[in-house]
Amino acid sequence: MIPLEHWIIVSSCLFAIGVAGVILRRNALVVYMSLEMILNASNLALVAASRYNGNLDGQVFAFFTIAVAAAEVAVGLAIIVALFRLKQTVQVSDVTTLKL
Amino acid sequence: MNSSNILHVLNLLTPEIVLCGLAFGVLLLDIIFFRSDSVEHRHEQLGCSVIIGLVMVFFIYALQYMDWQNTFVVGHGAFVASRLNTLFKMAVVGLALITVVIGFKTPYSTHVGEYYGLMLFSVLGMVFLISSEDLLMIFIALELISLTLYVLTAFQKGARRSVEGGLKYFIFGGFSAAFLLFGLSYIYGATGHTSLREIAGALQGDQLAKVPMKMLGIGILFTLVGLGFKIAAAPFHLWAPDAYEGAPTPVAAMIATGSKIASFVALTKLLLIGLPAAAGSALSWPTRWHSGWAGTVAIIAVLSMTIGNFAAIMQTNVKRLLAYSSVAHAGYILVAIVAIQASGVPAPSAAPAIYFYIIIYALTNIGAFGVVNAIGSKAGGDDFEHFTGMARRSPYLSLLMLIFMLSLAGIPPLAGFFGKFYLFAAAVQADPKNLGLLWLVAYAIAMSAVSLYYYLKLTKQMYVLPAKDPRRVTSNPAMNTSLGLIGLMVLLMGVFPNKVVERFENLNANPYPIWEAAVPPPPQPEIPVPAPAEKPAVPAPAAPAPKS
Amino acid sequence: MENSLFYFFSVAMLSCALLTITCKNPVSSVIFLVLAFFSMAGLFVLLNAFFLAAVQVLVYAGAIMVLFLFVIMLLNLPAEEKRHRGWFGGAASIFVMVALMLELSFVAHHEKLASSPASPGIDGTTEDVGMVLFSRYMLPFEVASLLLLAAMIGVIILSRKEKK
Amino acid sequence: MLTWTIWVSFIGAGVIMLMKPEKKDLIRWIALVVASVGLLIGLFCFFTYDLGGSNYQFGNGDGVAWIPQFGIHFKVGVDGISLPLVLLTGIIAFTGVLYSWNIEERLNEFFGFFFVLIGGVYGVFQARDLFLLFVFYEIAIVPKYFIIAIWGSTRKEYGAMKLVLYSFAGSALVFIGALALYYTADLPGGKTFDLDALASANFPVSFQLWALPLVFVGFAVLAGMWPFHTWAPTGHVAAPTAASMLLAGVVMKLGAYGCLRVAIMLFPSGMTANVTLPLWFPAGMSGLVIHHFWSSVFAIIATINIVYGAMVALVQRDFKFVIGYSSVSHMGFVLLGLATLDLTGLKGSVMQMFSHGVVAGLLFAVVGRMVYERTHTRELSELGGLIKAMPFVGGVFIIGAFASMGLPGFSGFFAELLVLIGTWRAFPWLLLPIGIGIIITVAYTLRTIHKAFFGDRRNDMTKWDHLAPVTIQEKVASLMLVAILVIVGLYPPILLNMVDKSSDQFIKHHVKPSISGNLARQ
Repeated sequence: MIPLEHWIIVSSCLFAIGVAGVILRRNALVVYMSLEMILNASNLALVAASRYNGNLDGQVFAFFTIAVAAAEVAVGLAIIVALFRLKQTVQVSDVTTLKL
Repeated sequence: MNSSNILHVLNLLTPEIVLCGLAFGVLLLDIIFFRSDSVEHRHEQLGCSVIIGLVMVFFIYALQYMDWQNTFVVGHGAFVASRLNTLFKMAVVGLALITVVIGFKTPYSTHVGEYYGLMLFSVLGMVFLISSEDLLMIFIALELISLTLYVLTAFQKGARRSVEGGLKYFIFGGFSAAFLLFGLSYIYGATGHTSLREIAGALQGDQLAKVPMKMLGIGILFTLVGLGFKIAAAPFHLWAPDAYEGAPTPVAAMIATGSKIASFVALTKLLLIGLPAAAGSALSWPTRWHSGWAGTVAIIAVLSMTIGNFAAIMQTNVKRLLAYSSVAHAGYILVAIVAIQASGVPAPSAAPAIYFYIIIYALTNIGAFGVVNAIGSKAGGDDFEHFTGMARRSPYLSLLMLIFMLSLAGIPPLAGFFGKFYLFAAAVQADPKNLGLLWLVAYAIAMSAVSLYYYLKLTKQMYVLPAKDPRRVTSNPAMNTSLGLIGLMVLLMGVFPNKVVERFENLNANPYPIWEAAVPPPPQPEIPVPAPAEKPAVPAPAAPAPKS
Repeated sequence: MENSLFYFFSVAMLSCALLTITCKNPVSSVIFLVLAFFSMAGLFVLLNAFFLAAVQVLVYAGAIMVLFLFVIMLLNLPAEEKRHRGWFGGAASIFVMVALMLELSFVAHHEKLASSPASPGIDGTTEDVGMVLFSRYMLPFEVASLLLLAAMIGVIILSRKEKK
Repeated sequence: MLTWTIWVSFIGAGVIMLMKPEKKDLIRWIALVVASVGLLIGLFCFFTYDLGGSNYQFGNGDGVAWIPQFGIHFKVGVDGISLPLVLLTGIIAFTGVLYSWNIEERLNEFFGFFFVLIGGVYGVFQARDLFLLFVFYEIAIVPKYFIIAIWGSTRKEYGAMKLVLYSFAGSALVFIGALALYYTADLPGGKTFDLDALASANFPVSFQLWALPLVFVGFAVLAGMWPFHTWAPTGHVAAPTAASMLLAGVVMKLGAYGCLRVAIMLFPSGMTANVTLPLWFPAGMSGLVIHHFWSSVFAIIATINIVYGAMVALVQRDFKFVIGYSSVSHMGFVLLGLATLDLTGLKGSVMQMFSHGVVAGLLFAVVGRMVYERTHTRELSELGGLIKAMPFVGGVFIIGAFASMGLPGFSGFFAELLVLIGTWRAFPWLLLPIGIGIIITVAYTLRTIHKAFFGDRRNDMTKWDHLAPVTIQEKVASLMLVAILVIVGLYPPILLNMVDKSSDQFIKHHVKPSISGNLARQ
């Protein structure tokens, strides 16, 4: 049997990779993908915890997360499309009208 | 769930259902009847219907508020109907109403129906967030608010600022949501529950030993980061100035007020109901500092007050100024959140003080945004230079802005002063014998002395400098009236705060019976939980080192 | 068998994730992410979450990633991305990644976490998940539908071309 | 009834603010009526104060519950210490309106802010609840900014902002102290902000030792205490005449009054307790014990105020700066009197507050209104010979300057004498530097009179030939202030009787019981 610890470690590694992606990449699309990775890391932790806690709450939570992630990605991509129409770029660092 | 049960749940949810129907109605009305009208016309007609609908919802909430003596719990805390929650929902709906009024004559887009529809969906999200005591529901409601606000921020598709503000808001918001979710998954992993009361139960007494505290600590930390983004606390505030500046002003007002109220209520509930056992202590560093969320929140509070106030000094755009000032105000509120559980037992005034302050804060800010919208749309922008000499061009709006700024700075007799006094008094009250939190309160008071500088800088533009453009600036009567009412309320709540305070203290302290699964009060409750409405009955002991 | 599958899927998922964030071409990033999500579905199966595994493949790998590909194609993005961050950004992100991994793994390792699934083991079949979903989580389910609707409206508004 | 001074001012401010700025004369007359109502009520109460009666009069007994959750009451009343200051506020408000008769620009806003400030000041002097006092104190802060920044001169925005930020920072210190003492006070009647109840709380000495300087310094910032005095000269110089009169005449007294009414009344032991400084000494000695630590510290600082203010005033080139620094110097006497914790010193301090309020009002009026508005310069080197062109102004200024020097026959003499006697009893070693300070005061006063009004014969006197004549409003106001100076100077008991009574009560009830040492000898 695989102990819960291993699942959590895998999930945290995926989380760390996602966070690194958000910091590293300037392409908004890849940033989104990294965000998806973080959400998936949480899903994995939820489902594993659900199995080891003996209730289904975590799985249902993960199910909702997937739904939310889908909605979020759609909105994010729409914003990118709108931005691209204006500026012909998807680089986060090109968003310079506003000061950071 | 039997049928009478479902009917009762529907009864509880009436205002939310009406609100939902209103959103659909606005969308359909626009598509079916007004498609061919001019934008202004559609804006007026739909705006009026939204206002009427929101007033209706407001009154349903008011009826519920007067009617209820009990707290009803639906679905293990997914929806908790209590008087306190209803009060906040009234506040949120009222703020939405004002938002619609202040944006009334300034259409930002040709998609009028969708504009109002999304706004109403956002309000729905806030309403559900306020009444949720369940991690899952908190997450979904937060996302509903965020997604609609991302879209609304980028709603002026032709304007670069708007879309870029939207993108920045989205990326930071998405990142924060991911953090929040990761934190929630750890909290669930550590305790095995999603309902806040069940989590609190899992952390009580001898149960505590079974909980992996380090994992819980990580979960709480990441959750705080996620919610910190939502309430724009430093260092998670970077999106706020851009989103405020880029978004259409009514949307910025909504981000700054309604969504703030809802997020603060959620944060307070999460920490107060779900995790009081993991509070630790932030008293008199370093001797009485125990690790727990109290210490983390204290650090976030200090950072927010410092960064918010000092960055605000440098701003030359009114909306950015308001954004940084809201960062600072989040810091003040967090001071009281630290105090909630500072010495192991709940400070009696802390939660009411937080509630009072966020209401005051939201009211003042929506007023300020209203003035910014009224002046900005006529003067051509919302930089400081557009406000120069406004006292001559528009004495009424300038006077209101003066009131709002001084209230934010905490000058009596305006509401902001008493709000701050209440917050800080509550924080000191957490450990009255040793004045353990006085260090934090003293810092907050010092920072609020700094804040007067930039609020006065803005009013200087309006009152002291001469106008370059002598033409008068006027706004429509509806806007004038509603802004005037807000100004009056800010004044009255500062001069006579006792009634409001009394109400909050009662709502917070009086343990209304809680009825699981929503049964009408007289018959037997299914699972009566012996806890008071807003805090656990048994003061949980301070947790030993919940996180590394 | 179970152990080796776990390690296989985990390693596959993590390496695909790493490749996703390091690839210069967004299209290959998407492909690697799809692979990562497939491995994730495998992990879900190992956790007896059959329904979720299916949803993961259908929604994530099927819908969301296609949406990504679609947008990339629509915008006709260039393959090469300018690296504005330079070595400092790279070092910072690697540092953050390693620190997070170590910290979180350290915490997980030092907790006395369950070594085997709770008994009776629960199965995430469609029926079981459905039962919980439509009783206890009824209301969140309804709110989620509102969320999807709102997102849909927003997406239509934002991405459609305006008539001038 | 005295409370009406507050309400009339606030209502007046609202009414004037809402009027059309074009109706200038109407606004002026309404402002004069509002100010004179305050003055008349003050005068009436002043002359009907019952010397044999209870200490606090014209109040509302135990007050009305305002925010009962925090034990906050609307509790007002005046004793023989605050009543003269209420009267002083009325006098300065009334003459301030008269001296502002020539303001043309945004008149409604000017008097609006002016009366908000006045109302706040009245409130502070009458409040008997710490929270209420603090509220009024802060209400008085913000209008100053606008009055100075809009209608002022010479670096007005800088001066205004500096003034407001200093006062606000001071009030922040008070705020911290107030919260701390509120929760530390262990009273049988529960938590309260009632000053009389708090005064009986017997705070632990260790608490008093750090809370006292917090609150005292917080208030003393507004009293111009060195080294936090720098707002005062710049603020006074930048302010329009009525505002500098108010600032020097009344607002600085707010700070001193706060020190007395809050800091000393609540924390007397903090003033007198001994402090052991942990200095390094040869074996056998634990540290340096300083008796009456904070009392001595504040007395020394007050002496610095007196000497430093006078020295800086001596070298100023700007007429208004001279008066500004002389205010700092004279406020030193007020603080010194407070720091002695001696009955005579306390009486002198209160007398000095009143007397300096009138004197400073008069001098700023002469410099800001009567001289500067006509000559458009304040450089002492460019003035000179004004006595010929404006004999009335010169005469008034000379009388005011003599009063400020402390010549017998004027109110300042008696006040400073009392402070000096108090100091002789408490800190005799301070008399030498104070004596030097008084000599410098004489020097700079004479120098200023000479340079501005007599001056160098070589100067071209003809440039003053076409100055506008002194208006009737200016004459009335100046004569009124001069009359007060002389009356109080020739017949001090008119003021001293009530001051004496209440100071005696103050020492007896608040200071003496908690003093172990022998500082308070009466």
